[in-house]
Amino acid sequence: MQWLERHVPKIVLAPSFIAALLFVYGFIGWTAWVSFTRSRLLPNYDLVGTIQYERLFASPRWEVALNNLFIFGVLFIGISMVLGLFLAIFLDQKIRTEGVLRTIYLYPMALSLIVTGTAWKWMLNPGLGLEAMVRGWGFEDFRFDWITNSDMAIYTVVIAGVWQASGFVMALFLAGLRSVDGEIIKAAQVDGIPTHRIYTAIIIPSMAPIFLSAFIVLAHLAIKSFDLVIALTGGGPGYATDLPATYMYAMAFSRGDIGQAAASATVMMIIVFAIVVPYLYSELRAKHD
Amino acid sequence: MSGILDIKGLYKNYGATEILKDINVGIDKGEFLVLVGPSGCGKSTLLNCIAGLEPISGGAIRIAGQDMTHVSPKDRNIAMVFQSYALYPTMSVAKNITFGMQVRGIDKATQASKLADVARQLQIEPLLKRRPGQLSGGQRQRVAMGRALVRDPALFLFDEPLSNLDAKLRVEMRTEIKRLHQDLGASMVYVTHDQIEAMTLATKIVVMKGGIIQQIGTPHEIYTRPANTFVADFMGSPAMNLIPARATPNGQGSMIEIARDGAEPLRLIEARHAGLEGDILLGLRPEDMHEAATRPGTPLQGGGVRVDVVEPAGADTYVVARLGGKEVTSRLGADTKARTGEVLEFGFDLSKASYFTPETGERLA
Amino acid sequence: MSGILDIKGLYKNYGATEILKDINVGIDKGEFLVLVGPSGCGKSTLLNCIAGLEPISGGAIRIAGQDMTHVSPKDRNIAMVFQSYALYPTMSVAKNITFGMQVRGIDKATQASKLADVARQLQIEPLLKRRPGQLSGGQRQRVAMGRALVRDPALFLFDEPLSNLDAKLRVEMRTEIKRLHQDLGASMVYVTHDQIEAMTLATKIVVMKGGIIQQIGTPHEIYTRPANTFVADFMGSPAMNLIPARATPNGQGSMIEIARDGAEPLRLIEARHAGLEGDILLGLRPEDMHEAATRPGTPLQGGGVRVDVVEPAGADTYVVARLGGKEVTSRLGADTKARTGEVLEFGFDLSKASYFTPETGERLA
Amino acid sequence: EPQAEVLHWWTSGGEARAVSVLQEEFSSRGGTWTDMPVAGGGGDAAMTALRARVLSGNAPTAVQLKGPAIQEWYEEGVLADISAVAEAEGWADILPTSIAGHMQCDGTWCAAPVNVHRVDWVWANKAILDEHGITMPTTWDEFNAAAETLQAAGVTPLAHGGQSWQDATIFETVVLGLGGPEFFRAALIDLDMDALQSDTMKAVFDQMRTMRGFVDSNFSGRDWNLATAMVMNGEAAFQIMGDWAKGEFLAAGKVPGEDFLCASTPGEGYLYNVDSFAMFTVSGEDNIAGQNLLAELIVGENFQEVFNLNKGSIPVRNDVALDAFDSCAVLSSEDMVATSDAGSLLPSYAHGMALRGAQAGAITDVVTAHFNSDMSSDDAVQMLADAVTNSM
Amino acid sequence: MTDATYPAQKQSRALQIALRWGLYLMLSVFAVWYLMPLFVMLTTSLKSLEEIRTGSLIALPREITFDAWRTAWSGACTGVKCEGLQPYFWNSVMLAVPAVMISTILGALNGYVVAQWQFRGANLIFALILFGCFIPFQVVLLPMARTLGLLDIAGTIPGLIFVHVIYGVGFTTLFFRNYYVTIPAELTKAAKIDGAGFFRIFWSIFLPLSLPIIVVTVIWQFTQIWNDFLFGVSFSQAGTQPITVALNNIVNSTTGVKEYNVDMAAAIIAALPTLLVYVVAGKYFIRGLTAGSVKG
Ligand SMILES: Nc1ncnc2c1ncn2[C@@H]1O[C@H](COP(=O)(O)OP(=O)(O)OP(=O)(O)O)[C@@H](O)[C@H]1O
Ligand SMILES: Nc1ncnc2c1ncn2[C@@H]1O[C@H](COP(=O)(O)OP(=O)(O)OP(=O)(O)O)[C@@H](O)[C@H]1O
Ligand SMILES: [Mg+2]
Ligand SMILES: [Mg+2]
Repeated sequence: MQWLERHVPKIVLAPSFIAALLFVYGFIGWTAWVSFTRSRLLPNYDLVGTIQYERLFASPRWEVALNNLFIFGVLFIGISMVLGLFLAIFLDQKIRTEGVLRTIYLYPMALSLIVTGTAWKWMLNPGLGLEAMVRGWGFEDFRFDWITNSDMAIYTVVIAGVWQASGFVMALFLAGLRSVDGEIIKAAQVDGIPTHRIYTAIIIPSMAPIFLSAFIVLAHLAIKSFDLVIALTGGGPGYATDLPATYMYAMAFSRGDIGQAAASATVMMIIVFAIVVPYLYSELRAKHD
Repeated sequence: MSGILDIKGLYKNYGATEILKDINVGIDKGEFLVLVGPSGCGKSTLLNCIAGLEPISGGAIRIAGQDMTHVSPKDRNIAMVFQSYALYPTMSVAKNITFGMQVRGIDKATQASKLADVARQLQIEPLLKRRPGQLSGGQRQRVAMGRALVRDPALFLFDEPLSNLDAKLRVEMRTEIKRLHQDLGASMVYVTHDQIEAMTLATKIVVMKGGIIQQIGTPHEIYTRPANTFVADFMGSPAMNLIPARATPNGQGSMIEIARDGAEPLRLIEARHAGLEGDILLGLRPEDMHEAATRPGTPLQGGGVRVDVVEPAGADTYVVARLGGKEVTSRLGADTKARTGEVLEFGFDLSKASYFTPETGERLA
Repeated sequence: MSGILDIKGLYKNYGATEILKDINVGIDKGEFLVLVGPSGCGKSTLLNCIAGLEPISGGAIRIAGQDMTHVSPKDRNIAMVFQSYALYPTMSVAKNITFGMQVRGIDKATQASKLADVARQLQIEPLLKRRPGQLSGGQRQRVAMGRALVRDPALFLFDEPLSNLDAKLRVEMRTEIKRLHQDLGASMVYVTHDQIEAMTLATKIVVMKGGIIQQIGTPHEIYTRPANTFVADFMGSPAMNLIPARATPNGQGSMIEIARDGAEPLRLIEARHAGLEGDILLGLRPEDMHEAATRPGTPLQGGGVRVDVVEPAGADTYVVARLGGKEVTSRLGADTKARTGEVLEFGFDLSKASYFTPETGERLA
Repeated sequence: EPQAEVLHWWTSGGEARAVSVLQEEFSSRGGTWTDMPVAGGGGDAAMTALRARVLSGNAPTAVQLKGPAIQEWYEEGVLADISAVAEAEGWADILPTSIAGHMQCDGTWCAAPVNVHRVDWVWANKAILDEHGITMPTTWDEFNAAAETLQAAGVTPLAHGGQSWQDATIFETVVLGLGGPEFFRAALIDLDMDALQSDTMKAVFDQMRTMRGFVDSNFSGRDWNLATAMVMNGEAAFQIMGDWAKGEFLAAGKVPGEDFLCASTPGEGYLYNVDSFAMFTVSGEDNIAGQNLLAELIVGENFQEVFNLNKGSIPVRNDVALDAFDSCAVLSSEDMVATSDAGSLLPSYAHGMALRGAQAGAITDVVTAHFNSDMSSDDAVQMLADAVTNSM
Repeated sequence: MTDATYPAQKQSRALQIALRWGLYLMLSVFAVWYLMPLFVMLTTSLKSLEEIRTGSLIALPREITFDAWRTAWSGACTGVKCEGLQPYFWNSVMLAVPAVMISTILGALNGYVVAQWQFRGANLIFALILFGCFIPFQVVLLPMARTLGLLDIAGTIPGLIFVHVIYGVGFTTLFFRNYYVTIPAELTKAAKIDGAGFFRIFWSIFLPLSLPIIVVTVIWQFTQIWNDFLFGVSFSQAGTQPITVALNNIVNSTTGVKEYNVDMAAAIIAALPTLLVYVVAGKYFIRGLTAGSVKG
């Protein structure tokens, strides 16, 4: 009984931990293994060395995908965080219509991208959407044709991505804001701290854990953004907006080249590891002193 | 109209409950107002209203001559110590204290020197790098004090700032606050439940009960001439004895008759007041009931009463006896001869007595 | 070995800092142990260790005869009031108080009656439906008390449970706690910074400093025979005067010589102790320095000293003068004749004096 | 009693109605049809689901599969043998040989063909052509000339959607048109390195660059049907797209030959996209019976006719009467017979008939990258060779 | 003498009002931005196919028709059946509700352990679980298919629930842990003294404090699961396909005729339950749940 009681926390955590070991780390290991094989339509397990990685890094399309991941990742995470935070702070100002606005900011999450992508595609299309509309108002020189421009198209993906995810980040921050002790805010007010400083210096630092949540969610979305690209640009023009996730999917499922997909997945995991682990380390470390 | 703070007809409700009712009080520059009253009487709420942290339901608040009723807290130029400390959890102690200065753009050197000063005063120098979570209760309270003390506002608001400190530190802090008040001529509103703090610090005391001000006066006035039995009972520890008695006019003064257990009533002469008649409450502080033997020279009127309880407490001994059908406490010296069950000859100092009507508790004389 | 609580060689570190060092203390059933010490000395930490809320770094804790060092808090059969209240924010006051009983499966009727009892004692009946966020500081503290008082544990742990209450309520609560202690024979460990609380409640006082126990003893021992200058200084308010003096053997006793400003040294005879010699500190409580005129009969040794400050405080007046190069405070009656700048004839009651070495502060006699 | 769970990606409108014909027929023969439609990405999503199903040991009975993918799955050892049905029905006789080849794995029959889509179509708005005095081009030079005329007149010559498969569709028609059937076979079926790096291939990329100039500036990411709508609405003159585009015209009430014109893309040859069903190894008599029945019905005359009328494609069987079909379909059918005899009936690479996924994808990557940038034809050819090598 | 920034109240009052207006303006601008695609979708869904083909895509409908909505709900073909989204709706509900509940509860418990019952290695375990959030789903598809086959829940709703719980728990744990670390440890201490055990403390003290984060978690999980396509399409079979697969079947046919109005209506219909969750759950974004709990 005593023993059981002392170990309840561990027992509670155990299933998730074991599941993670099996279904995350086990599968990562599996993927790593497959990346050293010649698997095509279905996985096979005969090792052939690093040939898949050689192919991967010889592929110009993968290079584009990686570059895009960095552009997209940085902008998407950065903008969504900032926007989400600001919206949360704004909504926290005893706004009368909070419920409505919150739902409006959140709803993009609810819509399946396979269709919203179409709507965005139209809006971003210079001939149909915003450009045409603004020109229609008489601004003949207005140009907004990023989606047709190989160099700029990735930024339209950022726009749609931010549109979809920032609302959720807002909700996350809003929950965080609501957990901050009101007395402390009062103390700061009396201390003569202007509202913006109260947020930057007192509330936001105490929400550091919530930032971690937001970051992980956004990073996850950035890395796994698949629907977004497929629906909005289909990876185009050309493969200018390809991301590792779309690359991997294409390799694994439309091209029957599972070994190649596994190699790209492994590289992706390594990148994620390199970015997330230091952050996690510092974040979880700080809680201890 | 008062100089620094002027509260007119202030009301405050939480929902349907009235917490503060028709509060009118003001202080001049350099005054030290102490708010006292039973737990839950609205002291913190009043401070919050002054600070602008709670919207008020009626009335007006002027600070330094300007109407502040609708001004946001940060523009009221006040410093406040919260009963619940409200430290910034993510900042170090030093940062907690200097943050306000930093925001105000005070230069680094001044910040550092003020911080050093305050840390010394509050004896928290070794703690400056810690987070609030790593402090003891008293240490947190001192940091909260520090945050206010580095400021130089029009008005300080202190909500029980010393309640978690040990006696020694408390005395020292009290002295610091007093010094602050005197040297800088700072104006203060101070909530405390410590009588000594109230008495030694205040230039003006406000006694509240249930959101209503009972009496405003100097510590001496409040202590010696309480406006009603509530104030009499509340201020002073142990409380003023309120002894049921009968008064009859008697020449220039009145004769006060007090029932005694198992003996005939005690008869005392009140020489100062002539008008007393009928049932009254005689208010007498424990220290105004002496052991007749120890003070033979003084103009005390004596009487023997059987002692029920003798409670030694360091320098004093509290002796409880029954008078007028009630327990009456007297504060005697540590070397008192009083013994439980024996009759002790008391000396009553009626020159310090107060008189109240039993019905409303209002002061008669 | 003690009955209810027995702490042996307890150590507690936070990281590299030692907070508690070699704590050895125990209490028997029905004892009332009061922990005192300066802010940050480790009182709350010790309570937390006893409760099992903080892992200890060394030593052992036995409760009611059983080794509890590694037992979880809920199985230690203790009740605790936290300095920081730690109320459950989403529960009503009533629920806060009954939660523990409910968890322990006590039947509804008992719960209700206990709740009613406690609410009456603590005067929080009208608040039972409120949330903690809607309470004043003192009310919260009482709810925190209530949570402990409904329990019937082997040991109560109280961490400054009355610090936010006004004097009157405080006295009443003190009485309740005392009653609880006496009627139920409950065992208690109680942290307070209130001297009177410590003195009136304790059967045993532990004085701590910097995580080390300085003295364990009855209130009377602690007050009259402090083990070192720290305890002497710490207990009693105002503190014991520690007057630098020179002692020379003198027949059956010692002669104590104290420097005076602008007059020749004061010479007093300590009749009880013969062995005193050289530089010493004479410890004398303010109440043991009398105004010679008021106590002509007692065996006081007199001497005139010029008065520096006269500070009236209700029943008492504190008079500060310089002796042995230090400020010395005496507690005189409200009707003292002392006037600033004038010389007052003091009477010193050496029968109550303590003596310490100036170097280590240890008690000599 | 026969049972079949059928995984396919014919989900909407005409397609679904078409396949429901099969379902009805299947039911009327006492079978139980369990529908498992998964649309998206030209069958990518369905393939994903299929893989998961196969790996979890729960393969569907029949799966819409086509081209070399059939052989690939066969190599994984998961396809069933339906030779018994094929032989009983005499498929070898009624199917064009090149198409029959796709249905056979190591000499046994493992899939049943459903229809033939022709990919190399040019669709045109008749009114526009008439207005500018243009006839359907028969060579790419004619096409270019016509396009230039139109462009000068302010009409977008080519309606196109900038999605990689659409780019690839144009590309293969150009390869066929400029290089001829032999070249097409060498380059896009046999992946002959010389062919891929030949001057002809450079010319193909040059033509692609030219075509890029005929497209309006908003083409990127446009759905094929919106491009079709441009032709329909007179915003553009031509579209190169498989015969499913006809469905859009017909759905809008347009009449072939009157409102719009259809013609094969310049050059000889015929690029086909044959849909088919492969049968997966399943257990249970009911399922096997279902497989056989399904195979029989799919190639059966009735289904071939009704289905293809709905779908806009033409029957795989050469013995179905085409009376009910429109003029474009008739043209398609005639061409099929002719090219089949001439040996220029070729599988479409853009629609996964010619190559395995990895190679087809590698080529498409280069084609779409070239089309959407200002890459030179020399570079494109080099890249093409590299990509194909890398995909092996 | 007094602090540097001394106020000019009259002006500050006017400023306050101006700021307030600015705030509302800003919020509205963002609202418009967020609503734009919805506007396009709504208007399109109310147009006839004819109008879409011939008119501008981004314009108000000339004539409003609800046909597309009707078709999307009960008439659109998603294969041989033309019953719209309706039949798939319940699959999704039966899948999403338990999956959200299980993963939320697990996440809450895990977060509670990691934040308030630290044991050695707890943070490491947390980090390991967390890292699972990043595994690309495409990667897990094939091995998971095999696993489901072995567990004999391939193609079933429980199988789908299982998958969603496994890959959702990383997030739910993350959310709860990061919310719970901000709750003062004194509460746990007090409850331990009161005799409450692990689960009791969780149930009575922490859950009631968790409303906002439960909302966030439910929103996230419900959205993720409801909108999931990849798992839905891979691990279902005929009869257990969720609504996204149906939506995809309506929208994503390659060579069929595109009915944008039906597509858009279908997308909005498919999103309705999620929207409902947002509206209902949103009420529990309550401020100051910890008010009055501890001082300091
Ligand atoms: N988490 C922590 N990390 C490091 N030091 C700590 C931590 N918690 C407390 N301390 C330190 O331990 C010492 C003892 O703290 P404790 O709370 O026991 O003091 P206390 O005697 O109760 O004081 P007070 O009367 O002010 O409440 C203090 O100096 C405090 O700063
Ligand atoms: N949010 C609230 N809702 C309802 N009543 C409240 C609220 N906050 C405080 N109160 C009530 O208002 C009264 C005054 O509270 P206040 O905090 O001002 O008391 P106080 O005088 O500071 O008491 P203490 O000495 O105990 O701190 C109390 O009775 C309290 O219960
Ligand atoms: Mg208060
Ligand atoms: Mg403490």
